[in-house]
Amino acid sequence: MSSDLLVVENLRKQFGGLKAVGGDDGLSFSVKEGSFVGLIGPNGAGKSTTFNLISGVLEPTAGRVVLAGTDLANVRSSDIASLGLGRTFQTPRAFMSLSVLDNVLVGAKSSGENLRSVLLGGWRSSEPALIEKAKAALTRVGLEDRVTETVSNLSGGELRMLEVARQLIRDPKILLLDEPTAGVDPSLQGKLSKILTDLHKEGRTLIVVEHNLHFLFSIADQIIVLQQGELLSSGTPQEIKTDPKVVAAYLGDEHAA
Amino acid sequence: MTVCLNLQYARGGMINFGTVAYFAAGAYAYAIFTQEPPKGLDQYLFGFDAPWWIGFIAAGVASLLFAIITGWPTLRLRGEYLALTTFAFAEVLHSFLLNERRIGNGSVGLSNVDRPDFSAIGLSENYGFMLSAVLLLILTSLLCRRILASPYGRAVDAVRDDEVAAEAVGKDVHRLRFEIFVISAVPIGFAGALYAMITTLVSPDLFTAEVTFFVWIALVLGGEHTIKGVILGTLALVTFEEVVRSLHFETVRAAEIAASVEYMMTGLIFVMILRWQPFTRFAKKGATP
Amino acid sequence: MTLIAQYFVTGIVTGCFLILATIGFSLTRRVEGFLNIAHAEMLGVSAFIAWGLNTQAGWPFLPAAIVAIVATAFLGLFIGRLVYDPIRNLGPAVLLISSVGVAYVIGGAIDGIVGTGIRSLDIPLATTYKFLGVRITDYQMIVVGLAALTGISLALFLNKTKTGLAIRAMADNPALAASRGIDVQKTSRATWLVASGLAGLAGVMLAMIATLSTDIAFHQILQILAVAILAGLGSLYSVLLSGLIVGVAMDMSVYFIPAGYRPLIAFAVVIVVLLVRPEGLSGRSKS
Amino acid sequence: EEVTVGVLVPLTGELGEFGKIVAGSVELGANEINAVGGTSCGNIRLVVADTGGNPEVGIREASKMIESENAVAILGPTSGVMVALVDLAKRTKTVTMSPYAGTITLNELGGDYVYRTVSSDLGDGAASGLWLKDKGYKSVAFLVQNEESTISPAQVARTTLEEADIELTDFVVYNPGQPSYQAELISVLANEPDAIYLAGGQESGVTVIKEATSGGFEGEWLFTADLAVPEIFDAAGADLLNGRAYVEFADADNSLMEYKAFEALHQDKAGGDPGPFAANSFDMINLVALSLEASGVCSGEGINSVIRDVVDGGESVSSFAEGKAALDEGKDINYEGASGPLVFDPSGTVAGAYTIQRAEGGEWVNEEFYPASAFE
Amino acid sequence: MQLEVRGLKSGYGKVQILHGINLKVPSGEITTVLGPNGAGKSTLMKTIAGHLPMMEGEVVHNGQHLNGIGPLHVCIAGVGLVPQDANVFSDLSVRDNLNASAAAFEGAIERIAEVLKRFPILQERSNQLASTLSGGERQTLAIATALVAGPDILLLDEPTAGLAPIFVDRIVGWVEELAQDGTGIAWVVEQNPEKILAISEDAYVLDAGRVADVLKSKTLLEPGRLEEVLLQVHA
Ligand SMILES: Nc1ncnc2c1ncn2[C@@H]1O[C@H](COP(=O)(O)OP(=O)(O)OP(=O)(O)O)[C@@H](O)[C@H]1O
Ligand SMILES: Nc1ncnc2c1ncn2[C@@H]1O[C@H](COP(=O)(O)OP(=O)(O)OP(=O)(O)O)[C@@H](O)[C@H]1O
Ligand SMILES: [Mg+2]
Ligand SMILES: [Mg+2]
Repeated sequence: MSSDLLVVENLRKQFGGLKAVGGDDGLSFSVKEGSFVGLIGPNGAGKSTTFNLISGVLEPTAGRVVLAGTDLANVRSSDIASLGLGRTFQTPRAFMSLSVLDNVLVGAKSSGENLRSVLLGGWRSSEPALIEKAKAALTRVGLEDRVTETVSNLSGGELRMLEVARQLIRDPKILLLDEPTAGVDPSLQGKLSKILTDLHKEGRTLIVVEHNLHFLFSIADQIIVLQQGELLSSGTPQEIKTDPKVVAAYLGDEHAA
Repeated sequence: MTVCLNLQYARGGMINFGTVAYFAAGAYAYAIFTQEPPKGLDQYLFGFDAPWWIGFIAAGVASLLFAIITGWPTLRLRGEYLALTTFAFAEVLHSFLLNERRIGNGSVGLSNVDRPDFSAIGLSENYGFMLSAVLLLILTSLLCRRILASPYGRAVDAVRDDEVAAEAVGKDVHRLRFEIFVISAVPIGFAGALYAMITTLVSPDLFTAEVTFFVWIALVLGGEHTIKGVILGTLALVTFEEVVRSLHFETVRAAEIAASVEYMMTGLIFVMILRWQPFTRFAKKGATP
Repeated sequence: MTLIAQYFVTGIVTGCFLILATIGFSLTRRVEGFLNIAHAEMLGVSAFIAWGLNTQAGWPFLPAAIVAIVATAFLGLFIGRLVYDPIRNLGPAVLLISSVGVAYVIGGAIDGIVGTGIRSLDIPLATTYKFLGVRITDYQMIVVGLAALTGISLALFLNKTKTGLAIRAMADNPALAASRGIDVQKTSRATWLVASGLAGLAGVMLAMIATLSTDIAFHQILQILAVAILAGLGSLYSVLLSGLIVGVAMDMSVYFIPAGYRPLIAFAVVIVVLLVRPEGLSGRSKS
Repeated sequence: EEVTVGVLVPLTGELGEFGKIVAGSVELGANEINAVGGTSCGNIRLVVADTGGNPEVGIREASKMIESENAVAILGPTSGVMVALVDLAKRTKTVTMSPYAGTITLNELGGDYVYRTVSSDLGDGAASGLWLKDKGYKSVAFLVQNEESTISPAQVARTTLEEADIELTDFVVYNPGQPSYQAELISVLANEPDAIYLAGGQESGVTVIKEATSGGFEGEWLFTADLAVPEIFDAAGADLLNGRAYVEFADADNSLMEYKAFEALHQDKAGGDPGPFAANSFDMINLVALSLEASGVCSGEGINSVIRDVVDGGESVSSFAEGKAALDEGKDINYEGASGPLVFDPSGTVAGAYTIQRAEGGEWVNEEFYPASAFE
Repeated sequence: MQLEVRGLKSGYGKVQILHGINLKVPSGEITTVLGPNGAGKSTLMKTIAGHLPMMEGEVVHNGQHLNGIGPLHVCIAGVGLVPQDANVFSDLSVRDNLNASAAAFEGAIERIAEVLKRFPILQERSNQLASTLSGGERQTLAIATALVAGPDILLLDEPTAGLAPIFVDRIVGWVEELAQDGTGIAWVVEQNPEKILAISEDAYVLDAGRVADVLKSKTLLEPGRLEEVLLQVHA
């Protein structure tokens, strides 16, 4: 039986008086290694904020996050990323002055990133392999035709896929995706769902925030529902679909079936 | 004129965070190290009378140290705030050098700064300095090139574009920014030393915010992104200044009018160049991506 | 003790002058998105117009001041449309350097027209009042009063009027503003008028308290920058606070260390504050 | 045939007013010289450039005058620029001369190729100190602009006062270019000194005078040379100064014949009284012309080799025309300048005389004259 | 009354993206625009709204030509746009966002009140800066700011992206009401296409800057039909 890879304990985040995550008692849940978790909830429920807390972009007001046995308190977000955590953002974030390919390459850990090897030129030998890898990642998300373009030429959906590609090249142990299908067309959604299930099969842990439930319910094996920062429900997709609390707060009537 | 032209040239080659402070730090370090020990009316405390090359190294080290001192606390700042805070540091340094007479002799500055003897290698002074300036420029551009064209440069660009996203893929934003900050200060320090040699004088008056403006202007005139553009911009700026100044006046009244007209012309031409951006276009045309 | 109180009060006055000088600068930064170095020269323009009308044409101070402010406002508008509008999409760095060019042009023009030398307005010497042993002159009180008035009315203007709201919306997202029925051009014009008018006001104050030389206006740009950075670029309400902080810190410092270090203090304060609050006093981050 | 002399002065910026006087005076001298047929090297051609008081610009302009215009001498730099030019002058063997650069740095660096027709700032300081002492003030406050040319004399004056046991209530060094100097004045006013010694530029000076007066200062003033201009009465208001203000500056001995002659010439050709340093400037161009004439070599080197001789030993002459005539006859000459006898010490500096003037009826009138001998 | 686009060509700088688009947005109807990523849907919306210059073609609303009159006048002519991104004033509070957007229009006060009533979340957050809203809250605000102007024609560029199903329902319901009141609506859709297709008349399928197909929306609701159309386009 696999163990808990990510543990969130009594996590709370307040903005001024607003309790965005954790309400009064704090939010707690855990994610097993190799599982595929969907994180859903009404708008403003605190899903993105939870991601930001886990990945170290925001500091929690209280509570803690433990990743693979490491307490992430006071660990910088770049170090958390180095521990094997990958994430995308709800509003896509691209490096605007770089080309599509370079945007993906930034995700890779290149040996040419310390000054010594830059000055000695030692990094050059490993670069071609990385470029191949980056191109493969771009092909996987359907951007193979746009490798050399500057990212400011990409449309909204394309940017989102670019961000996924940047994570793919990093081989993260656990990947957090914030609304990966928003603005992505149905055919690409199919690609995406394939990518995600593949990643899952490779044994990676995934947490996905989505409002596109057709998409999510068909691939996730566990769903966590947040409402106003607190855990409303959790269970398999089937259980969630029929949970009256979830239906009332989130799904609306028509999904109840 | 050639000397000064090339000096500016070298100066313009320093991209990124080029501010007068590191320039001054270099110049002062050079002067202090090569200066004779204080005597008579001098109010400075140090003077090591070292040969010029020690002074030169000291200049690099000094600007490096100053960059470390200023870079460390400003790491948290971004964009304009960072630029303006280094600017603030430059002002502080300026005011400090002006008031603290024990280091650089206050507003008088250190004069009669040592210069290397080029006649030993059979060069006239002007050509000697010109050559050194060009050499420094070439070395610096090569270094910049090498750094910027590597994955390191890619990471630096990424950090500049979006820090949060760069951190999310494991880039140590602090380290990268700090390193690039410090590295880019060193050539500026060297240029400062060179400058001190050429003018044989360092004084707070030489290192005012105007120098920083000058660098910015050169950067923008040439378009910020290519090293080539920067060099072109600087050259254009210097040439332009020289052209405006090359007119000579034989009566006082004419010179007087010219002085104010010159300012206006300079201003007008900036505005016009920026509006139509000829250098950027030229640099882009020639630049290999 | 009174001595310290005196330094404090003088610091407040200095701060209020800085507020007047900076607030228009910050407004331009906020709406037009760049650091307008020529702002300081606009102070000079207004100061010299006031001086010219007052001493050369013999007008009384008040009408001279009003004409100077209005004229400066329109000059600012004119420059804004002529110089900055066409290059707006080239980015803030280009605009900034263009403004240096504009500063040169204005500075050169003032130099050429007015010439070197010292000027001061034909107004009575300041009268000093004493409260609890602390001196303050009537002119200083005017500066403080105007700074307060400007702060309040600008706040009201920006928050309560349609134009004010339009200015803020446009500062934020000009493309969207246009699609929401905001006349971007008109708003931009209003901004230039207001910002330059504020420069004009500060210039008149400058003429009132200082002795004018052609470069005194440009000397102010460093302190304007200090105050603006400290406030958090483009934020307006914090300018009030940051002007006071810089002013008081500078003047109080004279009590403890040699006066020559005053400019150093201004920037030292900036550095210290920024280290604690990287986005300036307003703490608003701009991504 | 012409010989080129560079005039490098501030025409803009704080010292612009003085730069114009200097340049005007040099121009006047050059016209006089050319009117009598010029030097043996030909007529004098002037090239004028503005430094704005900035040493870097100074260096650039000077290099250009020397390299592309073949100037044999550069006249008129202010202190900071002068210091910056020392090395260039010596390297390129070009005589550099200033009529007002009192900076003490030149006391060490000057001499070969570097001269001035004005005495060092230290003399100003000594004269001011002497005056403050003689006037019998019990307490004096110093307000000094943050520049070498104001600080070093102030320090000399301060020493004099300390030796005379006069209370020094404050010694404030301030930065110019501020709208107001209230902060700097607080402690000065609180101490209520008998007099304020104000060594500052015009713009800061006027503001300080007004603010101190409105702040309740009732003592007297001693200013330094920058404020020795008539405009000060307009700008600051004559009633604030009349009977209370004094100014000290290095001055030509205007009882001298030579000065009177210059004054008359100035009245005649330029109109109006000569301003501060006008005589010293007039002397510079004459010295250059006479040296060219005396050495017969049309270069900076030529000037440098004889410049000390033309002011020392030989027939006294007080104009270029006289000197030229004497030289033609093969005599040695001793140029007695409009600003004084002009004898260069080893650092290329002349010993100076100083005047104290008093504000009265909206004018500066003579109060006291300290000849060079007063400081032996 | 309707908006009509004829032979529209446009793009960014010299790069042409749209190669002759014909489109009708009749009043009182919902017209859907679909297509793969990068097909030019947003470009089309931006061009109609006056943010991008037209290279060729014309846009006519109510007999008035909107070519080249700029975004402000397009807005005044009664065509409102909710852009795909950067669609709120992020430094302004929710309330100021609404006020600024309403300033130029009559009857805006009442519409603001109505919007706030429909979406109490905006009322709750009225003093919060728009930049700190959650994704869905921001999207709600964006639609609200376009509506307070009371436009005749509303261009919605993926307005429900990132919205919870329950919010989507509410917005769909609201837009349907608007249509019934006579507003013409062009809706660029990707997520939840079923909900919108169910209430819309025509569906335009865009591909590579061209209209690949115009269909009755209802036909796309047949299972698998939508994927089929889009995949066809992709091939
Ligand atoms: N910086 C901030 N300041 C104040 N409030 C904030 C800030 N960031 C987020 N919030 C508030 O916290 C709440 C949770 O936001 P969050 O972005 O986590 O929601 P979400 O679950 O991701 O919603 P959505 O599905 O709409 O993206 C929201 O109500 C939002 O307004
Ligand atoms: N600013 C720009 N400059 C140049 N090209 C651009 C720009 N914006 C978009 N493009 C290009 O125009 C094409 C159409 O983009 P558009 O944003 O209209 O697509 P879209 O259909 O809205 O896609 P999505 O569903 O992803 O939002 C794309 O190929 C894109 O790369
Ligand atoms: Mg979210
Ligand atoms: Mg789009």
